[in-house]
Amino acid sequence: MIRNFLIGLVLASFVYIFYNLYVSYEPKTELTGIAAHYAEQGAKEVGAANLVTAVVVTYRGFDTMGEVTILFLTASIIGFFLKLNKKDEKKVIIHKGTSELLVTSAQLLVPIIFLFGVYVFINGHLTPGGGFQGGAIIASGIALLIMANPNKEINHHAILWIESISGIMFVIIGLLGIALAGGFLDNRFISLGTFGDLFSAGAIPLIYSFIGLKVGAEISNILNKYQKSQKES
Amino acid sequence: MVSPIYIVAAALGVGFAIGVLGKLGKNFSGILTLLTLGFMTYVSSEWLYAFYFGDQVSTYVFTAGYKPPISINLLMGPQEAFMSTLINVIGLLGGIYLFFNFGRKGRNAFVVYLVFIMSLNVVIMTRDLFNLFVFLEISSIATAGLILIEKGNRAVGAGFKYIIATSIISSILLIGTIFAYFYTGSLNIDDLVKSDLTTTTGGLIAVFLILIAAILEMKPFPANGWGLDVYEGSHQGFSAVVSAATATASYFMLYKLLDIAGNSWDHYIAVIGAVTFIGANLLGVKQKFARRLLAYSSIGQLGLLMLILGLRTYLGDNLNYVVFGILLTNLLAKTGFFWLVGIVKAKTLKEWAIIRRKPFFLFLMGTFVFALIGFPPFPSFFAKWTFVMDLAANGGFVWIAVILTGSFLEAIYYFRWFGYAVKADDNYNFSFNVRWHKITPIILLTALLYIIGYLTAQHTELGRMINFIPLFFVLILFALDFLPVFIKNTIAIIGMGIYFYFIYPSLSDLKLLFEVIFMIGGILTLIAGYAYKGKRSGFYPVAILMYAGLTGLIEANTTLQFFFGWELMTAGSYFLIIRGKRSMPHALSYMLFSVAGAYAILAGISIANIGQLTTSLSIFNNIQYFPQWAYGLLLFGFLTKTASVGIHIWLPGAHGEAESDVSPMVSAILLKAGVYGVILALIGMSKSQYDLSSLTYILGWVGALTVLFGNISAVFQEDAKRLLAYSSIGQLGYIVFAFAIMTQLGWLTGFTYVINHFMYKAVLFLTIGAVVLRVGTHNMYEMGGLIKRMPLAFVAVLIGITSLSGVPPLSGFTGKWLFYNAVIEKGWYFQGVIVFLSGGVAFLYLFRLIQTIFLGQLKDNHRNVKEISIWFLIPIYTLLAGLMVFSARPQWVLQPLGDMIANYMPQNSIRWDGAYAYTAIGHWTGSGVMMTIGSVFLIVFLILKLSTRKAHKIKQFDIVYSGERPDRPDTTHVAYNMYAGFYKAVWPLTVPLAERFWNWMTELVHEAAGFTRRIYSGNGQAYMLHIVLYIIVLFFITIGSSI
Amino acid sequence: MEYLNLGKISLLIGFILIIIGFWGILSQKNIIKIIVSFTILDTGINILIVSLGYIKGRTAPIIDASVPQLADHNVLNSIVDPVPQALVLTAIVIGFGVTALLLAYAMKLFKAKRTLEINQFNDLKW
Amino acid sequence: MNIYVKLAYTLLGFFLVLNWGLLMSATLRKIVARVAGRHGIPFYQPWIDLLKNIGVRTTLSHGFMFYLGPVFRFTGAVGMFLFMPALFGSDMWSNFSFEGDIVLILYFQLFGMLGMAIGAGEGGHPHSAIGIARGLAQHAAIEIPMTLGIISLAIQYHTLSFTDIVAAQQGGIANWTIFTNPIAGVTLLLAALGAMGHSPFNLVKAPNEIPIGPPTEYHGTYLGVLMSSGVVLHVMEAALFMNLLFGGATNWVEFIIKTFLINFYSVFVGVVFPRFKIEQSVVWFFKVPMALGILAILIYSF
Repeated sequence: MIRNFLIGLVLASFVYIFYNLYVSYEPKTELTGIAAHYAEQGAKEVGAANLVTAVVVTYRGFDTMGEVTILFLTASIIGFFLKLNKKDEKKVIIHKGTSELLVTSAQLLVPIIFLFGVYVFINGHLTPGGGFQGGAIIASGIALLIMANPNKEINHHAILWIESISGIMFVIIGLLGIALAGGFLDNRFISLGTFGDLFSAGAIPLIYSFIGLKVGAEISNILNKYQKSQKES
Repeated sequence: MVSPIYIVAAALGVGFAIGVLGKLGKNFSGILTLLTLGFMTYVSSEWLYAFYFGDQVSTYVFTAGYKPPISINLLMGPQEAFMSTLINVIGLLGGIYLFFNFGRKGRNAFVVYLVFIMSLNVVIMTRDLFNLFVFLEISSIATAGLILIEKGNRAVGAGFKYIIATSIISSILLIGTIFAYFYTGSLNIDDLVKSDLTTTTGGLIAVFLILIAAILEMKPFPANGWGLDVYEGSHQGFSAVVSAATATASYFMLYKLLDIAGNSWDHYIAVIGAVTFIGANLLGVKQKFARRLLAYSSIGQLGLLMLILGLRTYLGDNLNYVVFGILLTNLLAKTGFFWLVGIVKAKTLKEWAIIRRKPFFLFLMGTFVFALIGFPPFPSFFAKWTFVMDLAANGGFVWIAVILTGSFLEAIYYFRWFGYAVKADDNYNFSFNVRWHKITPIILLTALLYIIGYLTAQHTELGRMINFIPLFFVLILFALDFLPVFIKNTIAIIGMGIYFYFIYPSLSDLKLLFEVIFMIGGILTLIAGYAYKGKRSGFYPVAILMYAGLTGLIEANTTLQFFFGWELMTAGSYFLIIRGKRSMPHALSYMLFSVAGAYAILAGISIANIGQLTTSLSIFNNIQYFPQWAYGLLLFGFLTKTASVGIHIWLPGAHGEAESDVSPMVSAILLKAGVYGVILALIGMSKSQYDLSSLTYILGWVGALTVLFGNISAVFQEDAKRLLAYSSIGQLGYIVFAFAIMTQLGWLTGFTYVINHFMYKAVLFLTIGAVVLRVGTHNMYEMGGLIKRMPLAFVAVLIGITSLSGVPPLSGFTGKWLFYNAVIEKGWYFQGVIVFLSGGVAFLYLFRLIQTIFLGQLKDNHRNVKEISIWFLIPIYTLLAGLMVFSARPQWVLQPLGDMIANYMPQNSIRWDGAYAYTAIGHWTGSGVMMTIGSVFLIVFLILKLSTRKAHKIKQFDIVYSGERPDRPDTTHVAYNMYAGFYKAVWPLTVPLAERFWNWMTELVHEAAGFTRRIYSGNGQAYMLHIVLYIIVLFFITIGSSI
Repeated sequence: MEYLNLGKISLLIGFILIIIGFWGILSQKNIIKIIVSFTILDTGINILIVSLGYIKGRTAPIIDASVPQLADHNVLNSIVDPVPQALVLTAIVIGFGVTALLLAYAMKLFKAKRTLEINQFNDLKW
Repeated sequence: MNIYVKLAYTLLGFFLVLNWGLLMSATLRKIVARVAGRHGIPFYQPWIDLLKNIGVRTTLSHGFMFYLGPVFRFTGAVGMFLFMPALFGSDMWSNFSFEGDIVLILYFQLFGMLGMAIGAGEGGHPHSAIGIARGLAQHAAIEIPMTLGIISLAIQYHTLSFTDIVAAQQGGIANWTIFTNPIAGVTLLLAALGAMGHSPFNLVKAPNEIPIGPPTEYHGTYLGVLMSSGVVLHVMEAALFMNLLFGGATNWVEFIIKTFLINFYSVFVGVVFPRFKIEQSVVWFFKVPMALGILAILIYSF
């Protein structure tokens, strides 16, 4: 009873706080602060048509490195959290087959989904999308695979290698930024190229590709762990 | 200089690489991780070194090649370097400690740990709000993962609570961040600080949300159940890292973000910190489990840090010194403590008795306990000192009270715990094993604690003046602890002798008198130590520690030196007292009263310090502000050591249960430290321009009542050493009363008692202690007739009690005579009457002491006991010789003393004419009386001798007994409840009101803690409710009204 | 529609989702439901972030030829704020990470006590 | 004055006091006996007892402290005599009072008591210990009115010296302290009842239950020494109150009359009142005597 009352009180108070925020909110009419700088100088400085990508990969690249780390961290934690003991590892659980429709469409769609994912992160500096989105799309393909065939063993080692190598490459590119350009994660150590081209915006496509691979691998890894954890007794 | 960005790059690079390289083996991953942590430590410590020993200036690190706020930047300044070095060092040592725990979980655990430490580094260094959020999340997720290296469901539950709680907090932070960005157009913290964010309602709420999130990260009481569970539930190796490294990062995050709101939040932060500090420590008092206790303590430390941060305006430039001192100590000691818990694996505090199976571990634990409570020579001692001094200088008296109260609560549970470790029954069948990788980090931390403590002292002008030589001597004795007692005793005596020889020329008057009591008394009581066999492990370092403190008191020229000596003395005496067989509870209450007293002294000094240009001890003579409070607090502090009535309850047990040669040390010698303090305060009061007579009047009554109480209680003791202990209370009452009179005569009386009590109480305690060693019991009714077996001991006690009772011609009468004159001259008749009446009561217990032990019927089981050890007899008879000289020639001592006192008390109220003393109302000659009585005694003795030649001794049972022989000595010996009749008359005076009061207070604290801690129901959802309620309450308190 | 421009509406929706999220977190007993409530809360915050970057009548911050103004490189006056969009990306990823972890925890908790009632997991208290 | 002459006079004075003490104790015992309807002892009985006791050859001892007990006791008695001026205004009979003042006497009373107590204790007889325990308890209670009264006097005369106090009381009965400071006087007289050790305050030696108390084990010469110290102490206790309250004595006749009357007063009270138990006597001193004593100081402290 007291608990419900307190919850009510909390929610009412939050409503009050948010109401105040809402009332004091004046919709923006023009860009201010750093946003204005990005809008005016972003294309020139970074060379990416997609300004969000410019912000994500370069200006706030350090954040992005943190994001990648979070995914990596989660995958690692789940890795040892849901780790199976040796007995369970060898156990084989045969699931019932799933519907024919799913199996067939998976066979058809998964390569396309993978391709699409790659497209999304390679073109991250030009069009909506990027490494995270691309990676997520790839992982959704893996998810589809697992759903279509619950007994499928994902190649664990491949995921690991992709994840590891792309992560290291991300860091190395970041360090190259220090060595060859203005600072950590500076994309300008590769020439910016022609604005709007696929191979433009310096290291951004490179970075985004590695991010895409890494994110895809990590999410797949997590999915893999969840799948395997069913064996736990 | 290696750029700090390499800390991130190295950690991530290695972390990602281990994914593949980990195939080479777990140990390979582990070593790679440790190397990386080592590299990170190297980078940050290189910066730290450059800041402190070079002229390095703060450096910004830009990412992506753009200047902030366009891109994210990191700042490496002195504070950042310090904090990140701390984190990395703890991280590295923690990595070593947890090496195999991680290993069992596979290489991923190493990766998570590495990333965890890295993220804390970034939290410290980053100057971008959103980046802060991201890396805070990384650290939270990593924490939630690392909790799981501990097996079992408890860790899983704790981790879950942790992650949902931190998710809520980070949601709040995120909402605040995005609105802050919306209103300012920047995410850079420096920009936000410069902006006028708080002028708009929305901005105000955004700032509130950001700050409340930062505050909640500091686990404020009571919205911190999740934090407690993390400390308790996760592996202790990791709890240590959370307690140290995460706390450091959280503190620094709050420190950075606080600037956004300017100074307007300082007050709230201080209050939140205060509530947390006191609340957590209060609940700790009730705690029985070691892990949970440390959890409460860790929360308490966070509260203290918040408190300090909130009070930064009081501290000014000293903020960093204080924070570093407290943070360093807590970090190192708490980490070590957690790791110790991880090794010892005893669940309840009582089970910690097993730790003393390995004495070195006890030493480590002791180091941590004393460091956490803020004893010298650890950094927190100096930090706390500076903190309190600065607070007082700016009028923050309430805050001083808060800090000292919280610290006191903390002392309660730490010393109780430590007491269990030293003395609780160890009858457990489990034991603990030690592996090198677990103990090495702890040893390193301990060494760091001592080294940094020393460096902290050297950091300030005042600290550099402290004499560390006695402390080094103590450390040497620690190192030599494996030697047999004979050698160590000789080393200790020679060491003290040499020290006294060198210090002697520099002292005079008051200082000389007390130094003689401390040092010569110390050497004499140490001689008795030769009677012990074996190693007497741990005795010499702590005994010398006490004497180091005592001599430190004497040598002190500044208030800091004085307090330093005072605390060392307290620590040393605590260890001495707790050595007794049943001393555990008494040592605890001794320590608690001592700590409370020390805090009162600290507060008193801080008030005295206000407006002073000097830090010398002479500020006591010239207290400018609130002199009543300053002197009152100082006196209260000193009176805890002299065991005045009401705050005496620690003494009987502490002195009574101590070892035979420790009792005289702590009674005859140690109590004089309190007297020395009282004298210093009173000298100050005599020179003060204010009228402080009401204070001395109260002091006089306290002294008088102490005499009455001590003496009456002593009468009804069955335990010989407790009897002497109560007698000490009474005697100290005389001394306090005499000094409170504040006249030349009064002080002369006081000094006479100081000297007398030193000699006869040392004699009595040494003798009785030696007798106890022989007969194996403290209970007087189990002894009797020992005069036949140990006549030399009997003579010593006879002279001792005659002197104590004040019967002429021995020196006790000197004190009584002076007393009468002083009291009548002063006009304190009623107090005086109470004191004199108590003198009559003293006869009862003194007679009981000698009658029931030495006279009456010898017990069957004592028929073959030997005379007390020669090693006790040597100091006893040396002191007796001194006593006799003082009795026969009191003028030798009293005349120079009178001249000395004339410096402070100019009334020339006693006149000496050779051996004759004259006051306005009386006259007396010590030598003459001695001569007269001696001659009469001799003549009568000779006459009797002539008339009863050849008197031969008859057997024990040949007494007039209704024509029968008594069958057993036990039934014929009048000893048990000897003063039953007197008890019927005076029992109302023996009601232990003080004990009841303190018991009641203890109950109150425990009940309060027991009631309050029910909020920690263990339900994660309830904890989330606490968090949001906390936010709401704080919202309405802070900015709710201004919207 | 002066009072209800798109920014305000989405802001409001964000707030409502946040409140719902809090309600779920505080009152639901089932751990899975609590986790779902967390995702609702996260979604609310994400909507909040995006809506704060919204400027009426402007286009996405991608410079291509499809919008005339952008082609003229008059970028400043034609796009919405790119920063919140970048931030929201990060926030989503973090939300994903936390949720994944929470689910793993939920699995372990269920294995431990065969229940998902949150008030059953109070081994550590007082 | 030559120290040897002084010593000779002092010895003579002591001899006088000893004999007067013996005579007085015989007289008082006779009075008590007559009140009880008995015939009582002849007045020379104490001399006979003393000579008999000393004459009996004793060869037994419980140990050296037992042996020293009577020595302490006798030294205490002699000291009491020595440190108090016997006659006022006489250099010859002032004894060694220049060596100390009232405080010395107050504490010196205990010298004999303590030594005796310890000596008796070595005898190992339970009655000794019981008697001493009672005696000490009662003494602690007597201290209250005693100290209060003496402090009141000290305030009144602003001295602690016997000679000065007696000097201040010269010049007529009206100058005696008992009239100039009656409250303190009464207080001290009540204390005197206890100090003299007659009934109702004679539980220390309570003849019925613990025959003669502390000296139970003493016999022969020891008892003789104890007896002589006892009579001397009786006289000197009386002399103490005489000096404090009744103007002292300027010649031996006055000394004898006054000490006799003071002793008679305490015996008189003892004849009338039965013996107190120890807790009763202690509590008794906490009541009226203490109240009076406080009053005696109060009137001088304002």
